[in-house]
Amino acid sequence: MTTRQITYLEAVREAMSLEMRENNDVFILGEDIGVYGGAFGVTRGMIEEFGPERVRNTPISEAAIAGAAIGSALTGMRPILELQFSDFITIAMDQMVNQAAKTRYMFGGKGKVPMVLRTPAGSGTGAAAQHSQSLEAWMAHIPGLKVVQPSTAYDVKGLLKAAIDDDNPVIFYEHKLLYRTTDDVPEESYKIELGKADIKREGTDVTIVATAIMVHKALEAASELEKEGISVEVVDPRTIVPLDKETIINSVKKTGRLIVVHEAVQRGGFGGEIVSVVAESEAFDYLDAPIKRLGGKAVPIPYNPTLEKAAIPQVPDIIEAVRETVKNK
Amino acid sequence: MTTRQITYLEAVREAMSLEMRENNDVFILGEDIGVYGGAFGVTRGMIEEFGPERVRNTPISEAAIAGAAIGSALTGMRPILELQFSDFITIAMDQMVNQAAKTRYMFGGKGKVPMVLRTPAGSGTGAAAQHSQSLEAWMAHIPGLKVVQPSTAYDVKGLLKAAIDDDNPVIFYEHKLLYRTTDDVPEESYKIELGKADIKREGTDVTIVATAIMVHKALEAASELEKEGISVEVVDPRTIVPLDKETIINSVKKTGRLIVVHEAVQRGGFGGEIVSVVAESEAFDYLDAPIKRLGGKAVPIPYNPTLEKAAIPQVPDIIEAVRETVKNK
Amino acid sequence: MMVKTLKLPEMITEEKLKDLYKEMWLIRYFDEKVDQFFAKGMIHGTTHLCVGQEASAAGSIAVIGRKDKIVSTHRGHGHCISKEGDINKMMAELFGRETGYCKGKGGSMHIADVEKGNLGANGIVGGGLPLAVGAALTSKMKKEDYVVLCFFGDGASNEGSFHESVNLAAIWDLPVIFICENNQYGMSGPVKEMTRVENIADRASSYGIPGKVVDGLDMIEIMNSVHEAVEHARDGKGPTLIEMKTYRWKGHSKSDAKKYRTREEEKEWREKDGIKRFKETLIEASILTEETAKQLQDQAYEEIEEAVKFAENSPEPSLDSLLEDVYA
Amino acid sequence: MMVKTLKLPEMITEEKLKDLYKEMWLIRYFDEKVDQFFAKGMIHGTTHLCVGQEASAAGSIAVIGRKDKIVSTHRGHGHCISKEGDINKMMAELFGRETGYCKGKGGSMHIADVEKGNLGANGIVGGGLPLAVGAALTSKMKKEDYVVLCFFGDGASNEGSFHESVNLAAIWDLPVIFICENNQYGMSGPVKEMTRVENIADRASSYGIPGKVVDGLDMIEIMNSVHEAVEHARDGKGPTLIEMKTYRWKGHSKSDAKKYRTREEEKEWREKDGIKRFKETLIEASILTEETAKQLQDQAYEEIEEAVKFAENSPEPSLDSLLEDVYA
Ligand SMILES: Cc1ncc(C[n+]2csc(CCOP(=O)(O)OP(=O)(O)O)c2C)c(N)n1
Ligand SMILES: Cc1ncc(C[n+]2csc(CCOP(=O)(O)OP(=O)(O)O)c2C)c(N)n1
Ligand SMILES: [Mg+2]
Ligand SMILES: [Mg+2]
Repeated sequence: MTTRQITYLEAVREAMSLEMRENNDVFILGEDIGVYGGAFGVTRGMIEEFGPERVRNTPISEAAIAGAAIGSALTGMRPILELQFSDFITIAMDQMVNQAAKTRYMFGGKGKVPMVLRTPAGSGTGAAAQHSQSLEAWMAHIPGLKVVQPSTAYDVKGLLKAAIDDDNPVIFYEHKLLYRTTDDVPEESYKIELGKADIKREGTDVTIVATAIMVHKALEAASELEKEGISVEVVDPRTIVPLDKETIINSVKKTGRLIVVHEAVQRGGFGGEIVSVVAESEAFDYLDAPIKRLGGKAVPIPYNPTLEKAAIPQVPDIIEAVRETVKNK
Repeated sequence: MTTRQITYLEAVREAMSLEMRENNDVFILGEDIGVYGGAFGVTRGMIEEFGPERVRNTPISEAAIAGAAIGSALTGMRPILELQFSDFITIAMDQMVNQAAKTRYMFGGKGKVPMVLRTPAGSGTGAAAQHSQSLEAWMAHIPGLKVVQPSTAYDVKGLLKAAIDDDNPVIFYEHKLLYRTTDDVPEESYKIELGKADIKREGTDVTIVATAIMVHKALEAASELEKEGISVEVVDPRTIVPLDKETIINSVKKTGRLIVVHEAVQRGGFGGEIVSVVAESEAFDYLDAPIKRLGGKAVPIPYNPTLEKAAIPQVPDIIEAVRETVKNK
Repeated sequence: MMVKTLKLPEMITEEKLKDLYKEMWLIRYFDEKVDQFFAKGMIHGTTHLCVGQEASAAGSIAVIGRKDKIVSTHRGHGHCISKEGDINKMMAELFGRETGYCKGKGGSMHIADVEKGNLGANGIVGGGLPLAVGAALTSKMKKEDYVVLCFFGDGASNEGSFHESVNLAAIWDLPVIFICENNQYGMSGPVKEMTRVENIADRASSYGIPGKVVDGLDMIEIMNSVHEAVEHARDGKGPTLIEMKTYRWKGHSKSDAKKYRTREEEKEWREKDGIKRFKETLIEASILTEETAKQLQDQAYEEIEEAVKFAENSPEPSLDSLLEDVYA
Repeated sequence: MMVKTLKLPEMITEEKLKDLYKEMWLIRYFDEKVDQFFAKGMIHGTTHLCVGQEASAAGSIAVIGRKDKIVSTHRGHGHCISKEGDINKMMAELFGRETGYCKGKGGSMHIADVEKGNLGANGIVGGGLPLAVGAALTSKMKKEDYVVLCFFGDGASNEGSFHESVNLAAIWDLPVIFICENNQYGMSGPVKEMTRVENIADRASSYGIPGKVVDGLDMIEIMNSVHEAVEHARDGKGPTLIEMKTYRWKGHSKSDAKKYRTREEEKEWREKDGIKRFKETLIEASILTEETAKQLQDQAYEEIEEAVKFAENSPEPSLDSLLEDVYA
């Protein structure tokens, strides 16, 4: 396989383009995805290659465009819906939760909804409270949906292919601050199975389960902590539904300590699920210290950049949490 | 205080009526709440007493009626919004989450949104996947909202008064199957502070934290288990935001064992939060057994009554979970 | 045989007209039966009956073909029957049985027949409209040349999803026919209090598409209007909004004291019964006699009785099935 | 002094016209300044500038009073300034300072001035319309007799919230004036491709309320139209939908190559500049001279410069403030 460095953003585009070249049923719809290239430029150039029928600019009608994706999926297409900011799922919620997620079950196993809802999430761009949320926990709570949170360009490409190939509605969260990060990515198409965690760094003293951008912060913290002789294992679930419990539990059994880090508000965040999965498992008996969660503060994301950063976990917070967790090692 | 037996449903109505008699700023709006009396009959008779200006029948427009409540609250009213089924929050989600919850913070501490969104939740009526959900975890994840889940008529009356008096948006979940249950309720107005758990039964061997209808199932299980010599403490948080961590943690420190039970789907449910709060606290060191959660299965709520019951925790499930938890007592 | 005396779309033969007459009785008897079972507590949950509204379902669906699709509502038994629905599977579903359309998992509000082009009832008012747009998009993108009939109520026309969906279908010239079954009320909210417009169909002008008001109890008018809209859609000219003025004879759902309307009003509408009217039209056109009419009606009754037996004799779903069918 | 030569609502005095002229420059200079700061990376986040659209903000708000309220949008600096907004606090907010309208927590998209009746900009397209309905409901229920001007864009008119809100305001006869600032595009989507109607105002007919199309660069027409709608609302007759045809000179937000429109089109619209036109009208009516016009413009410039200084010299919010203001 030939690999080269491309950005996370380019990986999204490349994965979509490869699938669209292969399969006529795959198309994209969303606001301003045409000549504008989407709010973050992800689809730039795609309307030129695929035309306006397959790269469909929509009105600002999140409920209808979600429904249009679902209805088209139910009748044989494989739509990719670009939702301009993940916060706007609030408007498409009925369609995604009461329709897409439940259709197959309600129909007694008939019909399927092979669609991907791609959407940028997270804070860090100064867009404030209504454009910076991390609401993946909502979606993970809903049976019938799958939820993906890639942290690297390599993962993006393989996971997005898997999401498009999947016969179920998949919510694919892209972190805005990761769009410009680069990684070695093969030119060819490849697939990363949904539900397989990736150990992004091996270690022996403590397990950090981190998602999306927090994977990078955890890795940074781990490098720092290595200097202090603390060996951190960083597990990236990559998909929170399905969740690779086995990899997480095995890691905790090995290290005896667990810290869960996500950007989403800690209260009611998916971290609670991960903590519980471990606390309920055989890994409970291996725990040498209380589990810790690091998540967003219980505040809407503020505009001021200093406050904005303070609202979510940062590298020093992770370092401190690790130090405390391993202190009686 | 004179008390008498009234139903949970009557307690809702009585609390609203008392407040509406006291304060002209309080009014109700919602679908079919007029002569029809609301889908569950909660407002029956109220339009006759308060007239159509204060008991406002609305079109089927969940986003606009939520926004109308918020906008009126922001300008001096104290609306109570009846959302016909809690599943329909999916349509009002943007207004509740991006507007009501965040307005004050985004405005830098100016403006307030004193409103209550009352809504029936839960399964058991055969209304299937789109009318039976328990989505309180979504709301609890959002800073700026408060979330109440009363389990008895007595609690309903006091908590609803507190919710109406509160200067913040409060989501008030009523469980459909509890509407017909009765309790001793004082005639006078009284208030139960939001954020105070209630120990519904004292015990020494295991703590069950249960919400809404699960409080009753836990109490039933506790009575059964008493016969086996197992002493169960049942803690009812009553409000999940704010959460009375102290009462929960103290109970676990006393019993050394924790089971969390809710009807909502276990995956990503609020149970994870409660588990984490305990696992992160000093109670961790008191734990003599792994924590357990009992929540809804990861399925949409099915129609068939047998399947419907099987989709959520039942008394035998709780009994079994307790037995397992205390087995090495 | 083509129908001479009545102006009707070509595909509506005399045989079809007779079938339709029987179909209307199937719908009525089906829902009457369901009503009884609910009253007796023999069926769980809730249901929304379309007794009185048979014409809008039967007449609309009569003019589309097998490959065409429909999107239905919570009041959807009629739509399902008209779209070649299997009444055995429907009744079994209401009984929560394994042989039901949804294996007992969906109930009244989620009956669907994807293979036959019925994309399902919907428990969410206004929830089906966006889905219909999507189904029509597939037709266009895959050049499958089918149209989608999207049913919804007067109440639903005040949901945001109505607005977004009709607009989207309009700008993309999608082959959807939006059919508003205006039965004068939501659950209890009178359409006259819930909007300031005379006709829901007037809203078509907001989307630059044709709007038509149709007597929802007149089968002939229904068939012709929907047919015209279907042709318009097949020509690539996009959606039409058709409003059918009709009335539900029963309460909104299981328990409804109907305090929001008068008994006189109910009586007036009942007198306009769409089935009776269709019968008279067919007899006048010498397509039916009183006798054949009676036979068709009786056959319908028999078939519903059979469906009940089928349902009653069907097994309950296995407990294992609870966890199945969540993901494809 | 009352204005003789121009047909205008009574409250619009000559002094007010001069103030308005200056106000338009305040808006323009404010947003030009913000544009520069963004380009230099001196302001964080994003912003939506209303350069070119000054008239619809200034003209509309000119005809309401202090107790009346407005609901604004993401493109809201003009509305805020016109509703007696404090440009110091606005600029400080954009700089994320403690002295800003939102103590640095809101930024451009959340500036509000609840005391002055500005219920806030909104980051959600269409998010403000339901809130405006609620504010108008308070006016009616408490008999406070204020009206609410609810601004939104052409793009927002395709959101479900538009439909639900206008309908609700209509059936309750609420005193809201829905003002669609049609600047021809959403972020990039041309209104002509996103709807099939000629005018957004035509949608008024779906709600049984008056709809008006207004030249959004003509201050006189704007004031008269909004005034008429306000009177209508104060008379208890309910909402009006007014569409103002206008144009944004700048890109949608921070980074926009404007590939979706031509430079010729931009030029044409710029030539129709609402400020220039208003100046000409006022000079013709002998209310302004070139000289006084220049003075007012310069004063506006000065005030913006002062606002920048104020902002730059203001402190950052304390870290403690992060956790404050979530709950009342
Ligand atoms: C989003 C949503 N809101 C409310 C309801 C509750 N509900 C079910 S049917 C109904 C009335 C619908 O009226 P209409 O659209 O006119 O259909 P009809 O029942 O008259 O056939 C209501 C309010 C619902 N199911 N979904
Ligand atoms: C619900 C929602 N969808 C999409 C966006 C992203 N967005 C911000 S402004 C905008 C365009 C809005 O167009 P219009 O209403 O015409 O206002 P304009 O920007 O032209 O003033 C879009 C798509 C948003 N903020 N909210
Ligand atoms: Mg109706
Ligand atoms: Mg615009």
